[in-house]
Amino acid sequence: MLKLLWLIPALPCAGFLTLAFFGPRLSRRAVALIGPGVVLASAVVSWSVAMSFFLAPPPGGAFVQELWTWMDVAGFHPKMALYLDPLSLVMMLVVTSVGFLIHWYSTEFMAEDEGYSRFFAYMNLFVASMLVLLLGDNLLLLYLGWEGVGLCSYLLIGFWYTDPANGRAARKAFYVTRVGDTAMSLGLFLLFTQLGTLQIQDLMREAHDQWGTGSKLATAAGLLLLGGACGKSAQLPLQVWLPDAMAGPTPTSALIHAATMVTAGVYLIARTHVIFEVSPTAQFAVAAVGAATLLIAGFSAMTQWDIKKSLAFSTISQIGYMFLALGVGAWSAAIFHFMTHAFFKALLFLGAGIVIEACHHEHSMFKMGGLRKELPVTFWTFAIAGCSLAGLPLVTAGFYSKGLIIWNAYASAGGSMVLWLAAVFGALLTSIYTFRMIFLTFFGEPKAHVVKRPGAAMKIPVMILAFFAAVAGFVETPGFLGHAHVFSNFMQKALPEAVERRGLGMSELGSEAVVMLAFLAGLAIAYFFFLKKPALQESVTEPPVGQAVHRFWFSDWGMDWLYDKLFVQPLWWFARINKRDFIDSFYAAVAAVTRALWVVLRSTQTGRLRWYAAVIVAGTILFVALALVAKP
Amino acid sequence: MIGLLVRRNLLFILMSLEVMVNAAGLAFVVAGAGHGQADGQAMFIFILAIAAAEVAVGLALVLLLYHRYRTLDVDVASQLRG
Amino acid sequence: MILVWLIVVLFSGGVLAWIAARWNEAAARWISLAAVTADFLLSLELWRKYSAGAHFLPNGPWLVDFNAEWISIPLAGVNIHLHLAMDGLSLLMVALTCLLGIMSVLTSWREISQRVGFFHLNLMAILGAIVGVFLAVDLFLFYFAWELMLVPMYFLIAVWGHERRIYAAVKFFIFTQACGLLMLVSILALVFAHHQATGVYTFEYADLLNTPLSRGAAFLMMLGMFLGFAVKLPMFPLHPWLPDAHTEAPTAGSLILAGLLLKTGAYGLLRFVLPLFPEASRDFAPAAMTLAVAGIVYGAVMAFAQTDLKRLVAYTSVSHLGFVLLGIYARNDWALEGALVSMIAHGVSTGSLFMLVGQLQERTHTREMDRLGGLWATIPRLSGIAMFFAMGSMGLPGLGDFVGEFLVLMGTYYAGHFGLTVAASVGVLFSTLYALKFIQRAYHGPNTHQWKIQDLAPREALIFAPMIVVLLWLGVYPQPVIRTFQPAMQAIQQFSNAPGEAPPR
Amino acid sequence: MEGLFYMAAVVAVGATLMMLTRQNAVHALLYLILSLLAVAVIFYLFGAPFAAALEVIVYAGAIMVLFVFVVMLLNLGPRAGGLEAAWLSPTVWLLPAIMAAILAGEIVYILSGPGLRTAPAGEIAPVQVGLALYGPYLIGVELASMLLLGALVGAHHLGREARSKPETKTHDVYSDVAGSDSGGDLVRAGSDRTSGAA
Repeated sequence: MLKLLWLIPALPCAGFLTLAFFGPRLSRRAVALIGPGVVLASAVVSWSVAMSFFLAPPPGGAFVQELWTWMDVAGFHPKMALYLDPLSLVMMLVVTSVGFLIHWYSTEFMAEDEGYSRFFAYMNLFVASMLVLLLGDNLLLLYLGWEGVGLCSYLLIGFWYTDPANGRAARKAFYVTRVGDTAMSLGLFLLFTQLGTLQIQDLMREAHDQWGTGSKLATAAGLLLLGGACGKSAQLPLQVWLPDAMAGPTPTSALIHAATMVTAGVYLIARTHVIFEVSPTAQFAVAAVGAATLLIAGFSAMTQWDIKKSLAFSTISQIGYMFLALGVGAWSAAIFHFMTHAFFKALLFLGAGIVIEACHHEHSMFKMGGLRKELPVTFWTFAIAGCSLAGLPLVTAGFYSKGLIIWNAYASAGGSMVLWLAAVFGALLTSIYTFRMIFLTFFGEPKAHVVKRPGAAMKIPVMILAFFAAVAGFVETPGFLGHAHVFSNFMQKALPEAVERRGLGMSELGSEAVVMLAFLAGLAIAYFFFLKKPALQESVTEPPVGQAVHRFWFSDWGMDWLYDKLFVQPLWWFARINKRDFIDSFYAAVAAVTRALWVVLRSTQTGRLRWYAAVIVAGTILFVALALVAKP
Repeated sequence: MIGLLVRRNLLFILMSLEVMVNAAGLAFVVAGAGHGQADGQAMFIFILAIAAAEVAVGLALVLLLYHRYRTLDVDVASQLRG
Repeated sequence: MILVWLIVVLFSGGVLAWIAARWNEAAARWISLAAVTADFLLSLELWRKYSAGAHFLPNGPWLVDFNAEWISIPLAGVNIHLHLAMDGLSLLMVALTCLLGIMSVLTSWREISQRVGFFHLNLMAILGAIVGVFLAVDLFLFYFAWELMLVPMYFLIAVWGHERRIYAAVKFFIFTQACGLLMLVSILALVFAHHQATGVYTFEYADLLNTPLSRGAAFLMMLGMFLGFAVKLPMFPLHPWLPDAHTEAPTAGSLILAGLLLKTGAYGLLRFVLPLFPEASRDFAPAAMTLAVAGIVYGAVMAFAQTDLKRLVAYTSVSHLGFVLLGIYARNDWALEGALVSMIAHGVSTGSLFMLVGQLQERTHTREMDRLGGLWATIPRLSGIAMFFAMGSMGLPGLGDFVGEFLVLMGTYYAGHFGLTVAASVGVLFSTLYALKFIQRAYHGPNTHQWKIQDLAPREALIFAPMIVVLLWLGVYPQPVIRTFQPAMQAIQQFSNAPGEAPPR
Repeated sequence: MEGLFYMAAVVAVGATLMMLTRQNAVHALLYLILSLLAVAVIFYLFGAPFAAALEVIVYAGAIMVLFVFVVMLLNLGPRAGGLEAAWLSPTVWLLPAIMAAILAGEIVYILSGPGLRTAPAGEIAPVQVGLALYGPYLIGVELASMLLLGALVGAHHLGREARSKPETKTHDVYSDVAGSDSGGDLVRAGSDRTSGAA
C-alpha cells in the first residue's frame, strides 16, 4: 500500500485542476461531490497507508518514494521525492481527516455563495500543497509546498474579492508570510552551501557530524528557519497577519488558520530538529518566542469582540505552546498538542461559523447571547471544544496535551521555572478567554434571534470533531494517570525522546494539579465577569489606565501600528514621490542642457553683415596672435 | 577695414573693400620690388582681376538690393537671422 | 546550412508578407505565421538532434557551424566571415525567439489593422536580426545584426505605438545606439590589439579569445562592451528607456522587446564579455553585482509605484533582468544556469503578461489601474490566466522563475556575497508587492466602473496555453533545458577560467 | 626719392581717411580715386612702372568709373547724406577702431622683424613681368580669365533680373583690359524715383 503514497497529494491536485478548468460549467452538486470527495479519497488512502505503516513498518522507520529528479545542476540535484515517517504520517492523517470534515461542512456553509467551484478549487489546492509540504523529502520541495500553502491562504482570505478590505488582509497575510519565507530561503542557502545537500535526512546527518554543538553556523541556520516558521505560524515578530486573516470564509479559517497551515512552522522545526539540538541558543530562541507569544496572544484574545478574532489569537497562543514544547526539546509533546489542537480549534471555528451564520453574519459576541436553547448541538460541541482548549481535567484531550507541554516546560532539558510559570499563566488566560467566549455567545439573555439552523452537513462534522476533541487525549496520559505513552512511542522513530533533567523541584502530579487550579480559576473569573455581573467589565475598562491597556491589547500589542509606521508608510511615500522615476530625470536633464545650448548658439546668428565682418576680423586677430605666440 | 566695419551704407563698404584689396596689391608689389623678381607684379595683376570681378558682382548686388529695399542700409537685409 | 535557413526563412517571410499585404492583409499574417512556425520547428528539430548527447565540432564548443567568406579585403588583410554557429545556449535562445515570435504574430492578429504588411516586415526583420545575434560568432557580423535589430524595433514603436510613441521610440533608439557605438569601439580596439599581437586582422570569436591584453586596456574594452550590453539588459542606471518603450509599443512590440531584446543583452554578456576579458570581468564582478542588486530592488519598488499596467510590467523586467545580471557575474555553475533558466522563464512570463495587458487594453482602452477593478466577475478566464502569470513573475515555486531565481541566489551566496544575497532576496520579497498589487488593482476589488467586457475567446485563450505549459514545465522539470545549457556553460566557464572552483560534485 | 615716397604715402592715407568720414558718396569716391593714384605713384617709385600703369588704367579707370556709374544711378540725393550722419555716431567707431589698432599693431610687429629693410633694388621692366606671367604663372592667367568670365556671367545674370522690371537697356561703354563686364542696364525710368527709406 505504501506505493500509493504519491496518490495522496496527487488526488487533491487533480481535484483542483478539474474544478479550476471545468468548475464554472459543473453543477453545484457535482462540485460538492468532487471537492470533498477528492479529499475523502486522499484521507482513505492515507489511512490505508497508515495501516500498512503500522502493520509492516518499512525498514528504518521511514519510506521514501522517488518520483523524478527535479533539477540537476553541478552538484545540486534535488529530487521530487516523498518521505513518510511517523511525524509526517500523523500530520498527514490529521490534515486529510480534518480537511475532509471541513470540506464536507463547507459544502453547506458556502451553499449560496456564487464562487462555489472557485472556493473548492482553492481548498483542494491548499490540501495538495500542504501534503506536498508534509511529505516533501527535500527542503526545496518543502519550500514549494510552503509557498503553495501561502498562495492558497492569500487566495482564500481574499476570496470575497469585491470588498477591498478582504484584498488588503489577504495581501498583508501574503507579505508577512513571504518575509518569513525569505528568511527561510536564506536558511536553505546557508544549509546547502555549508552541508552540500538539501535532502532532509542527509542534511540531518551532515549537520550532526560537521557542526559541533553551539556552532555559530548552526545557530544562524536555526534562527533563519525559526524566522520562516514564525512567518508561517504567526509567531511573535510576524503574527500580525493572522487576526486580519479572519476576513476569509470561516471554513478557510478553520482549515488553514487553525488546523493545518499555521502548524507548518511547528512541522518544519520538528523535521529539522537536529539543527536545533546542535545549537542550544537557537532552541532557546524557539522556546522564548513560544512563551512570549502565548502570553501576548492570550492577553489580546481576552479583549476581542469579534468571535473569530478571539479564536485567531487563541490559535496564536496555542501554537506558542507548541513552539515552547519544541524549544524545550519535548518534540512529541508538541506534535501531540498539534493533533489535539487541530481537532478542537477546527471545531471551535466551525461552531463559530454556525453561530455567525445563525445570527445573520453577526461577528460581535456582545450582540449574541443565549443561543443555548436555539442551537443545542452547536452549543454542546462548542462547549466540549472550549473545555478541551481550556483544559478541563481528565476528560478533555486539551488537558493532556497542554499538561504534558507545561510539565516538559519545567522538567525537560531546555525547561526552566520561568518557562513553566509563563505556561501556567498562559493556561489561566486560555481558560478565561475561552469561557468568556462561551458565556457571551451561549449564555445570558438572547439578543439576536436565530435566522438559520445548521443543516446535517454542518452538524455531523462538528459532532465527529467533538468526539475526537474529547477522546484524542487518552493516547498520551501523564505518569499518574495510567502512564500511556502510545503516541510518544510511535513518534520515537522520528523524533528523539524528551530527556528529563535532574534536580526537579516538582513532580509531574504537582504540575498537573497547578494546571487544574489555573483552569478552575479561569472559569471562575470568566463566570464572575461575564455572566454574573456584566457591569463589572465597565468598571475595569472605564478608568483611563484600563482603557489604554484594553486598547493596547486589542490592537495586538500595537504591533500593527508599529509595522505600519515602520514599513508600509515609507514604502508608500517613496512610491508616491518617485512615480516619475528620478533616474529618468537625469536623461531629461541632458536633453534640457542641449536645448539651452541651442538657444545660445542661435542668438549668435544676427543676420547683420557687419556683425559677421567683425567676427571675421576678430578671428583673424586671434589667429595672428596665436601664430605670434606659437612662433618660437 | 574700419570703413568696412563702420559704415552702414553698402557702397562705402564696397569702397573700403577696394582699399583693402589695393593695399594687398601694394604689399605684393613692394615685396616683389624688394626681392627684385617680377612675381610681385604678376600677383598684382591677378589681384586686379579679382578686384574687378568682385566689384562687378558687388555693384550688381548693390543695385538689386537698392531695387528691393529702396535703401542702401545693410542692416535692413538681415532676413537670414537666427 | 540549417543556420542560414533559420535567418533566411524569417527575412523572406517578412518580405513576402509585405508584398502580399497589398492584395489582402490576412495573407500577410498567415505568411509571417508560417515563417515563424517553420523556424520554430527547425529549432525544435535541432534541439531534439543535439540534446541527446552534446558532441562538439572540432573547432570549439559549437553544435552546428556555418562559415563563409563575407567581406575580405586582401590588401588590408581583413577577412570577415559570415560565421554562424550554434551551441546549447544559442539553440535555446533561438527556440525562445521563435516561440515568442509565434506569440507576437498571433497577438497582433486583430490589434494591427493599418499597414499590416509593413508591420510584419518589421516583425520578421527583428526576429531575423535577433536570431542573427544569437548565432553570430564573427564579432563584425554580431555587431551588424545587433544594429539591424534596432531599426525595425524603432519603426514598430514609432508607427504602431500609443500616445507618446515618438518620444519613446527616439529615446529607445538613442539609448541603445549610443552604447552600441561604445561596444563597436571596444570591438575595434580588441581587433587592433589582436592585430598588434598576431599581425592579422580577424573578427573571429575563437581567435580573439586569447589576445594578450594589458590590464588597463582590457578593463576599458570590457567596460565598453559591458555598457553596450548593459543598456539592452536594462541595468539599473541605464534603464529609463524600458518603461517608455514598453508602454508605447504595441503588444507584439513590447512582447518582442521584453521577451527577446533584453535577452540579447544578457546573451552578449555571457558570450562575449566574460570569455573575452576574463580578468577584467573578475575585477568588475562586485561592482556589476551591486548594480544588479540595486536594479532588482529599484525595479521592484518602482513597479510597485506605478499605476499604468504596462509600466508596472516593464519595471518588473528591470527587476528580473537584475537577477540575470547577478547570476552572470556570480560566475559559478549554479548562478549561470539560474541566469539562463530565469532568462527563458522571464521571457515567457513577462511576455504573456504583456499579451494579457494588451488584450485588456484592447477591451477597456485603458491601462490605468485606477480605472480598472473588479474584472474577475466579467472576465474570469483572462483574470485567471493573469493570476497565473503574476504568480510566475513573483517567483512562486513550481513555476519557471523560481527555479532561476533560486539558483541565482544560491550561486551568489556560494560566491561569498552574503550581503548581496540578502538584498536580492529582499528584492524577491518586493516582487510580491507588485505582483499582488497588479492582481488587486486590476482584477479584484469592487467593479467601480461597471466593466461589461467580453471574456477571452477560446481561440485567444489557446494562445496562452503553450506559455502556461512551458512555464510549468520549466518550474517542475527544468532538467532538459539545464542539460542543453550544460556544455555551453562549461565552455564559457572554461574560457573565462572563472576563479570559483568547481562546486562539490 | 625718399621725400616723394613719404609725400605720396601721406596723401594716400589722408585720402582714405577722408573717404571714410565723408557723408556724401561722390566725395568719398573722389577721395578714393585720389588715394589710388597716390598708390600708383608709390608703385612707380618702387620700380614697378607696369604695375603703376595698370593701377591707373584698370583700377582708377575702370573700377572707379563703375562706382561712379552706380552712385549716379542710385541718385541718392542730399537727403541720404543726412542719414549717413546718424549712423556715424562716435560710439560706432569705437569697436572697429580698437580692432584695427590691434591688427595694425600685430602687422607692424611682424614687419618689424629682421630682413625686410629693402630699398628699391631697381626697376623691374614690364618685359620681366610678362615673362613671369606667361612662364610659371600661366595657370594663374588662365584661372584669372575663367574668374572674370564667371564674374561677367554673374553680373549679366543679376543685371538681367533687374531688367525683368520694365526698363530699357544701355550698353556699358568702358570695358577694362582684362574683360568686359556689362554692368547691366543701369538706367531706370525716372518716374518712380522715390528716395529709399533708411
